[in-house]
Amino acid sequence: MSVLLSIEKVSKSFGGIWALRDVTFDVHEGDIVGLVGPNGAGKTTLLKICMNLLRPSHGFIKYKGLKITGLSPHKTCKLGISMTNQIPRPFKRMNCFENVLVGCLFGAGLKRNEAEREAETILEKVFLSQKKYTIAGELTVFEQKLLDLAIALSTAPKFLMLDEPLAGSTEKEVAQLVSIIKKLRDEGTTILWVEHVLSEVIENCDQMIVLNEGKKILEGKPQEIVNDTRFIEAYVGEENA
Amino acid sequence: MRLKSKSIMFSIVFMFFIIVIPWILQGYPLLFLLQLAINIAFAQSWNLGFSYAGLLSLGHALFAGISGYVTVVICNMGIPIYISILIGAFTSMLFAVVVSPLLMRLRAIYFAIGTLILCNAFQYWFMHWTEAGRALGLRLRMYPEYSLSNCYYLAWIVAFIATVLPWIIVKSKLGLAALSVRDDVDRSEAIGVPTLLVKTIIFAISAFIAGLVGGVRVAYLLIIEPTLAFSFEQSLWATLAVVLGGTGTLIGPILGAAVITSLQYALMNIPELSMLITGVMLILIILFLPRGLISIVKKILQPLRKPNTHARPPQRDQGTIKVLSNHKFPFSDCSESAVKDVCSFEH
Amino acid sequence: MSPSFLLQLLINGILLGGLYALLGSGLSLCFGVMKFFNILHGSFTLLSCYFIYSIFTSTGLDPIIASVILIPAYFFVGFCLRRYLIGRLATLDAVLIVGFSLTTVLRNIVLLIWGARPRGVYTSYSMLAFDVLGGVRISFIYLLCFIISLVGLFSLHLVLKKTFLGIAIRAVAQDPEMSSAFGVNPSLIKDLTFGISLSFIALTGGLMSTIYSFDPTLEIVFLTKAICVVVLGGLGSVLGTIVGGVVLGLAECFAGIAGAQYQAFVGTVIFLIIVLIKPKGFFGLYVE
Amino acid sequence: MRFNLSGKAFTKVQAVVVAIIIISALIGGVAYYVSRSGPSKLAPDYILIGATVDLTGPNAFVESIFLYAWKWAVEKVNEHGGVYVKEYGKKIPLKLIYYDDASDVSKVVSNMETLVLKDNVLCLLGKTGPLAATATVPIAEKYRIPTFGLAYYPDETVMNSKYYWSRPFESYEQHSSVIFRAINDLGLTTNRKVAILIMEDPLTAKFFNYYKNAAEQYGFDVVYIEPFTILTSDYTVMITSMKERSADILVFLGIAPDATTFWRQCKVLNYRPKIALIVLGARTYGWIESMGKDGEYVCTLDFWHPTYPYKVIKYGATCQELAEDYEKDTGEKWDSSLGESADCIFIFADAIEKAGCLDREKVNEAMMHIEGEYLCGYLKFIDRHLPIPDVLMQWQGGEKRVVWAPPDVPVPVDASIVFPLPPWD
Repeated sequence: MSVLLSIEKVSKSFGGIWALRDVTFDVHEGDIVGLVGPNGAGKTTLLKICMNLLRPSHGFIKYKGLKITGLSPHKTCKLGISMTNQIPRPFKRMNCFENVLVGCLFGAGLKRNEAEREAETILEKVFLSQKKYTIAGELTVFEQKLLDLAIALSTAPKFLMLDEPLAGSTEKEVAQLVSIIKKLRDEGTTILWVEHVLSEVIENCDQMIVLNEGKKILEGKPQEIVNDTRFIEAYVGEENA
Repeated sequence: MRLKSKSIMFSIVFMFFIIVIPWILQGYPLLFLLQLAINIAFAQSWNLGFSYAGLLSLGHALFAGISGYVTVVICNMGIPIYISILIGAFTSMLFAVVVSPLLMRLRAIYFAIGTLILCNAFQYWFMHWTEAGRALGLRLRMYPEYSLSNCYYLAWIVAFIATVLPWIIVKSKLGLAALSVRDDVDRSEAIGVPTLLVKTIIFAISAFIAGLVGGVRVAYLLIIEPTLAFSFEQSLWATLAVVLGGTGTLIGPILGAAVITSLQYALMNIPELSMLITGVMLILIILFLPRGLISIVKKILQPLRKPNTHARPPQRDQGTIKVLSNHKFPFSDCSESAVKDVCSFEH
Repeated sequence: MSPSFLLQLLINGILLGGLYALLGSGLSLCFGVMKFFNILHGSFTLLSCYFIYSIFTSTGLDPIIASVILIPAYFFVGFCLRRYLIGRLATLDAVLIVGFSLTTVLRNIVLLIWGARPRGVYTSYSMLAFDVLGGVRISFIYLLCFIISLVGLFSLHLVLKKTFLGIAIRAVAQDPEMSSAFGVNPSLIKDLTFGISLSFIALTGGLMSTIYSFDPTLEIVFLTKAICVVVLGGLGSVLGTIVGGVVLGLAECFAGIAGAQYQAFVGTVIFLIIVLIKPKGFFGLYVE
Repeated sequence: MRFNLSGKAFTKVQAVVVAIIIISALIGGVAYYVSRSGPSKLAPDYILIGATVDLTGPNAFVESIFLYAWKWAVEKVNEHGGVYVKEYGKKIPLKLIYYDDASDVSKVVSNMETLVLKDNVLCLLGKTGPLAATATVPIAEKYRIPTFGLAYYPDETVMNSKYYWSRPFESYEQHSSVIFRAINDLGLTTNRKVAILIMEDPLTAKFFNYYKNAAEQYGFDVVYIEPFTILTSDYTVMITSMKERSADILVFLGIAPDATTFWRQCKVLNYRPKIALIVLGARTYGWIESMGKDGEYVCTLDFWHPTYPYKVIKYGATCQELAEDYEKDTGEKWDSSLGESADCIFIFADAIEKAGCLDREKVNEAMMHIEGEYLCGYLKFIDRHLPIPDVLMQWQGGEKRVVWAPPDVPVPVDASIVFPLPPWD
């Protein structure tokens, strides 16, 4: 499979503290790549850099062989890159349908009536059709999470970054989310999945990357990594995966 | 659907009255309505920027002022007043586009302070600009169409434009994008909305309407001078009208402007206390009616409306002010939104 | 342009800057901790001037002592104002509008009580001046105000850095939600901060009343000067406020060389440049 | 338009309370309007005089004094039954209607239009400040209503307006020479160096010329002349320059906060002119209050003093009485704008009586032929202008005293001029 996105020696410092140091890896088309690591490992920072919401101190990102670092986020989005947020960030004073419609119109660049149809499809995909006209701020936290995912999907992404989608969800909700993610993979979306809860990632991803203190410490098939001592070290006292 | 047709009917009846009034009444009532129209239009202009793109501008008078000066200069060259006002408004719009790249870097309260200071700087500049008449400003020639009823019609046309233009925008793709920008700039940027462009366009349209207001005001006052043109209080009265009426709606600013204008006229006869009473009343209204006067209207209209879930989405804004007396978190921070706005400040 | 003349300007600028720094400190604190643009700043400063005036004319109490007495009262007023009025408003625009309405109310109260006549406080030392080296002269009252300002600002700095309250204030400034998790009540801390901010206003008003003659229109001047200082120095930093104040003071004094008519404007110009180029000022927030 | 119905942030009681407040305000306004409109054609109860006053804005101090004097004068006229109007064959009392404008031009205009359109006043009392003059002239012209402006503004369109009487009392052109004439009367040949500081204001350029011309005309030498902005905080550069050029006579034109800061810095920098004229800034008793003994011996330019011997015999008004009443009613010291403000009403009353009817055009015509003794002196319109006596006043012993008056003016000079000023402390 061809390389869709490659991260080339990306470093990022915040006022002298290195959040990321020389991180390099590739994401292959059609894969689900799991990105794991303890708190403060720099996972979210990396996603923001991929989205061009942050500018790396060194290094760059290549997408389909082209350097995209330095583009504005909305142009990045139009290339087919999209992300969800750890804390859901829907547009709180708009209703669900409008929330998704914005992305369909601008991110995916659809015509008005096409966009409306697409928005409905997406809402259905994330089980929010019933809440079409509910104001986003009035949804439950989990519904907001779903909506956040829907917004990310509305831009018709080829490469989707999920920032801890499962954090704080009940088992039933986890199952619901995982089913959506699987469906997306089947549709051919490449996914970079940042997660704290390891079990689901290990079960579902094709490739796994471990970050610790801003550095990539491991890369490989999930089963190999789980047994690696360095991985266990990084997670000691953190998680009993 | 029924309510929609009702409000259209209501609007038509309202417009009919507005057109007919000068044939029946003369003098003072016209003066009041003229002032009302100007206030409505200015409030709508500010509302467009604030409620639909989150631009809390405290220097909105700047655009009315610039347009006012341009209108005077153009009209004094012998060009009809109507064209002068349009040229003035377009100049304001252009100016808004020019300053946008600088101002749009600032967010929330920083944007507010930035606009405020820009407006102040212009006031100072015009105070010392000899060609602009320094502190004395410029006088408009007595143009042939000048009469109270003509000014009245002009003001209402502008008020009409100021109400319809946001209405059209909100229904459009641009409006949707602007709303998303208002709610979360970074997120909307991340899903493909060119936020800078959207903000600039909304700001420019808002400036255009403010420009029309400035033009009409000078057409009626016949004079423009720096303290009037770039007055901080003017900007704040617009804010006041919108917040009082209810943000994010089209009726809100109209209600707010109506209340403020009536207050001004009703309290005219106790000049020593008028401002004091106005101030106290405004505080009370905001405390007890945090969603603005629009919530009273809604309350009154409630029995008229049948629940229908299949219609279009409800009015998208709930009004923004909440009293947090029964907030669910005991330690909660009361100006969370403000904190977030500031914390997400851009370099 | 002799060296002593330049030195004179320098000294005047720095002394003036101390006063400006004190004027800005209250606003800076408000902004840094509460992210709250206190539009009432000017009104309260002016009100303080008037209170000092009344105390001085009725009892003959020294204005600076009077302003120290006024501090607890202002603290209490600020605490209550934040707790029962401003703290109850959720959004920026509501706070702004209530602030504006209160400004109007306060201005009219001043007009009703004291009228519109310019007032002033004359003390035995308000016109004292003495020579220092090379023919440079220093005004006693400016020097006194400068020292009091520095003492005030330094104690604010100490409170913020050393005491539990200060740490709590900084924590709230940084992250209100997180601080509540550590047992700090952000709402209470903000009420206290507003009280402290108003205490500084009381002190500023006291010093201002001995230097300027004042009338009800001066509130907007106080407010714009304070905004200038705060934005020059960076919102919410004590050191920044001092730097902002001194820069403004020096700029105003030295602008006189170019022409007296530029003096009042130079602050706005610097301000505009700073806002547009480096919107966080010379120094950032407490958090940084 | 759709209405969202999720409003639940307020209770019915609150809604009702607010609704009642608003509705009562609206009804009150309308009711007032209805009750006021439609003045009867036959012998009105009052002759209405309208005024727009700044009670809450930057000019509140000056204009509240105007207002007091107007009210006082109206009362004086009404004590004598009012103004005799020939048309109705009886005396009709005056009534003053005034609105607050906070010096906001749009409010000035709307107040004036309201006064004309709603209250149907016979004549208008204008505003202070040149700006207000330019805003009021179009209204005076449009409604052909006699308007007595209190703004001194020597502009063609303002001066030549048929209906707007622009501050007829004062002429800074004429008064700017007072200080120089007073010094010349001392018979000195030295001390000819003049420094002039004038605040930035629409009239700055004109004032520059007046003072410069006056100085040159009376044989003085202007060594330093500089404009400054209102609320300048540091005058070191200016004071140092004046010191270097050893200016003997200082003319400072600025508002009170500026004047106090300036004078204080003069002391700090040890600059003591031989004589100082502080226009505007040192006018009020606030000057002595904030400057104490250091404010002594500063000269001011005023045009009225309670010791003036003039009176309006017809209505039994004297200068002494006006000042005393003012001090009694407000608890403030007298102010020199009382005299001319009260005169506005007396002049209007006389013009109405001369016209013999309540017709704006005729009253305006009659204004032209006003002549007689008023509180400010013996006044007569010459070229739309009422010259009043020039006097020079100086602060002495905490009081403002007349120290110089032209020989032909019967104003009592009750103190001699202190010249040169004693050194600081």
